[in-house]
Amino acid sequence: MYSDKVMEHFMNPRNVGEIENADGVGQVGNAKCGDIMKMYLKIEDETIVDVKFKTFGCGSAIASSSMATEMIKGKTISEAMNLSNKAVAQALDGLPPVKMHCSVLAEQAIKAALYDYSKKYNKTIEGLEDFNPDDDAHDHDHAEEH
Amino acid sequence: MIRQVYLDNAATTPVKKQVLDEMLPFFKEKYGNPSSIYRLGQETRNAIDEVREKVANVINAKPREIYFTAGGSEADNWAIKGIAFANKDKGNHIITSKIEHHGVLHTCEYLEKNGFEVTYLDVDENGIVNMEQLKDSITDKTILISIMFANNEIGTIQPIEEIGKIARDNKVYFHTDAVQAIGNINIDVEKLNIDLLSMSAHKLYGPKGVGALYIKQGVKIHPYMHGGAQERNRRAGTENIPGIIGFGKAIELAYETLDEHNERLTKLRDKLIRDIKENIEYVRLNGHPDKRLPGNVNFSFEFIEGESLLLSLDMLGICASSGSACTSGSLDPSHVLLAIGLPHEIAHGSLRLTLGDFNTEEDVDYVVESLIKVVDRLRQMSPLYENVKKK
Amino acid sequence: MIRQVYLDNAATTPVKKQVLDEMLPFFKEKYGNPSSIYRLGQETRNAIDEVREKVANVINAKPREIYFTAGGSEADNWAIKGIAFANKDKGNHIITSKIEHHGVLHTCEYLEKNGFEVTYLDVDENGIVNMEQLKDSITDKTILISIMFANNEIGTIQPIEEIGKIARDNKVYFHTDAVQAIGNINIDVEKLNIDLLSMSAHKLYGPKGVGALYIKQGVKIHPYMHGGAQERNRRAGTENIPGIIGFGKAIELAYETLDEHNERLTKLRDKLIRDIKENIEYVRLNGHPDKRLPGNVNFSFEFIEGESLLLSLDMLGICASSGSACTSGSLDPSHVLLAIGLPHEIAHGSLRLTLGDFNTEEDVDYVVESLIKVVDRLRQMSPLYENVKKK
Ligand SMILES: Cc1ncc(COP(=O)(O)O)c(C=O)c1O
Ligand SMILES: Cc1ncc(COP(=O)(O)O)c(C=O)c1O
Ligand code: FES
Ligand code: FES
Repeated sequence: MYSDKVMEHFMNPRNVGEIENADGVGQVGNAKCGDIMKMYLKIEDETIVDVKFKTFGCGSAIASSSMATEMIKGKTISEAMNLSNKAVAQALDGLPPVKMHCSVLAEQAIKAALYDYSKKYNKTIEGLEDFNPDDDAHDHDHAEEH
Repeated sequence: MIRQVYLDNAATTPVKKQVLDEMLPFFKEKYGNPSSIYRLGQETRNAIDEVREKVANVINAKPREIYFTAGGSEADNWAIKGIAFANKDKGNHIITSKIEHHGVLHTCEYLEKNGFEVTYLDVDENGIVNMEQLKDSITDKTILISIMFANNEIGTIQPIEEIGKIARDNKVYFHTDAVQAIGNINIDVEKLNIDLLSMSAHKLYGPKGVGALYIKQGVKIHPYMHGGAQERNRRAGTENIPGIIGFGKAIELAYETLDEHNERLTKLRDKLIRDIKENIEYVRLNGHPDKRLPGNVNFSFEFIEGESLLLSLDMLGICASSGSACTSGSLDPSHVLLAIGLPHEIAHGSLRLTLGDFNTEEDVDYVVESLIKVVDRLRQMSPLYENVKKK
Repeated sequence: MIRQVYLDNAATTPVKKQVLDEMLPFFKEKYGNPSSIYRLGQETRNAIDEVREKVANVINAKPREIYFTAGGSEADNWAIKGIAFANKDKGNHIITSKIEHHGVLHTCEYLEKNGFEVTYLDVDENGIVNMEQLKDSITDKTILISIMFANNEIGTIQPIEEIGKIARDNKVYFHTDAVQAIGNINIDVEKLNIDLLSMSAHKLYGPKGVGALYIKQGVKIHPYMHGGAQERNRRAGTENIPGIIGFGKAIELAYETLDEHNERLTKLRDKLIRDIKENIEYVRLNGHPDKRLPGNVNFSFEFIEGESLLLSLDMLGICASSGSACTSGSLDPSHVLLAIGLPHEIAHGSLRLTLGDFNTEEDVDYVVESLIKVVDRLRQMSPLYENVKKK
């Protein structure tokens, strides 16, 4: 069902944990739906110098969190803003169609953490003008017809 | 190689050697079509009629009341649609429960779209159907009560005799999905007043793709498969001979060793339950404490999600199942766990471990040991657990 | 021991060794439920999806258009009821032929009792469906044409491409029961414009109790079995894994060796036809002289009755089948033989001999030799023959 890459990130997730006094924290998802993703960012000079996550969710949610954190670590804010869920899924050698939303969650968690950062430090981040951290990003994608 | 521990015997079981051995001659040598009059055909006809007798004896029915099907789902579909369409002049109301297998539930939903009304009975926190609600739901339009014998997820065994009595007193047909019960429980359809009963071979060490529906003589029901005259004109299609033979051997073995099987599994089950409770905190046993299938264990592990639990166990060679919807990418977790009142987030973190005849005490020890590690690792990753620790 | 000659390959076939060998690991070792996420389950899921691809390739369909069933009868029932109930808002008229298998005919009769109208097309003396009548029967209420690819009794092959074209031109769904055709004929569902096609494994040296329905993408059809999410939510029930694997191997073998198989059987068939005609008088070949399945021989022997013919042949080790109703204790002989215009008394005396991959030229010689004796003996006993001789 899952690629070796997904399983590898699931079994050995990178960047698990919390950051004390993080510059930005974002949480998306809903325990009711079985998935919550929480991201912590440490930002210096517009650059993400550290990132950690905690995830309650399925294998692909955990693997997506792990991969997404790896992909933005050391990158600038605008580079992180450009990370799409498709890029995360691709970096994992693909996700099953019904699991694509787990990668959406990862993209949304990063945006939520950046949004928190922008509020905390009173900065504007291009692309977050219309961002609503309370939006339910959770549109489970049924690729199969019923 | 890592240890392999199969703990998903409620999903399906391996075929036992004695069962396969019995099936083998029917593929290449005894392949005659039972509808043929030559000896090669009569031979297979006699062979399946012997199985019919065996199955009938096990549940105290008559051989002519046993109809072979392609499995439990077909038996459920046939029983419910067959009764509904054949008795719609009498009424259009069906009563079932919220914790039925999808084979029953989705069939009832289909009927709802086609002019029938269905009452889905509540269950209590242990999964026992509400008897008062059952009695109150019966109207003069009620034609069928369909309540499963034992639940596939939480193992709860229903008060079937009581339900049978209510059905009889109200002159309503009573169907029970006994797919999980057969091979674990002594069943007497006469005593329990059962009119229709679904079985499946692959849950009791028989082959996949074969099962049976018991239909009490005199019950008014439509055929489900139209065509040839097989199964007394009620279920067309060339018979799955090797499958039926395997089913026969499997059910025979199961009932020859029933007491032994139940004693062994109950002991393993209770050890597994005890060891999990003693070694892992924030857990909840789902299902009835003792009115429960001998091999069924179902726990919720708070703060973690079922699929990641399953995947982690799989990496350690353990096969299990969960009530999480994440395994299928849908939103709602198991309807059974919701019906017994679990909140969504707890239902998502549930794990079903079902023991079978091939499991040992060492398997149980290995699973508990593995669970301790896996649950801890996943909780360390969980933002929900973080909050608990902080309190 | 007497020679054993199996000449009822249209009724069912033995499972080939290579087929059984492929199935065996799936009983005791690879027994995982394909709906499970652990590797033991994913392994069987992949295995059946490979078969899905094989079957799709053979008929030039997409893998997602292949749905496994419990055999040909289920495929026929599903196709016809599924289309009927899903499209009843569009119309309630179905067109089929008088020579369909009972899996189609009895399903249509069931629908007639439930608000549908069915036209049963005539066939000519060779069993070919009347094309003019087909065109004339189509109304704006017609939702389905169901015409079999090749007939099981007389072997006649229908002009499927022409029928497909008529269906397409009139925007009516086209189902074909290809249970007898699969393994004998190259089929391209795209080219032939087929929307639904029924198959069964046990007619091509695969196991009994498994088959498939091809459903073209976009066709509006109800599921037949409600329950679990198997087969893309359209056919519930734990998959018959070993059966599906066997079906896959059988269809693969059949199409790898199709030309060889057809050449061999056609030669044997034509020899059998010639030898019977040359050695026995008052006989009539039923079915089309050349648009005919490679293994099918169907003769009427005047003045005698089918069952006594079969029993006599059985005593000589020969398995065959007849169009006589006496085998089933009913009064009317085969509906197919009546439809091609045979008088009742001739239809009663008909014999079907269907050759398969295990038959040899010696088998044919033995059968002809035996038939000469048996037919003569029965005619000597027949009051009808007496009259003829007197003339
Ligand atoms: C309670 C119950 N009913 C019905 C079924 C369906 O049986 P089958 O898979 O043989 O169609 C199952 C198992 O899948 C079951 O556990
Ligand atoms: C033309 C035809 N259709 C359907 C069937 C039914 O197939 P099954 O026996 O697999 O249900 C048969 C054979 O019995 C057949 O010959
Ligand atoms: S977290 Fe629910 S499907 Fe991924
Ligand atoms: S002669 Fe006996 S059934 Fe026809």
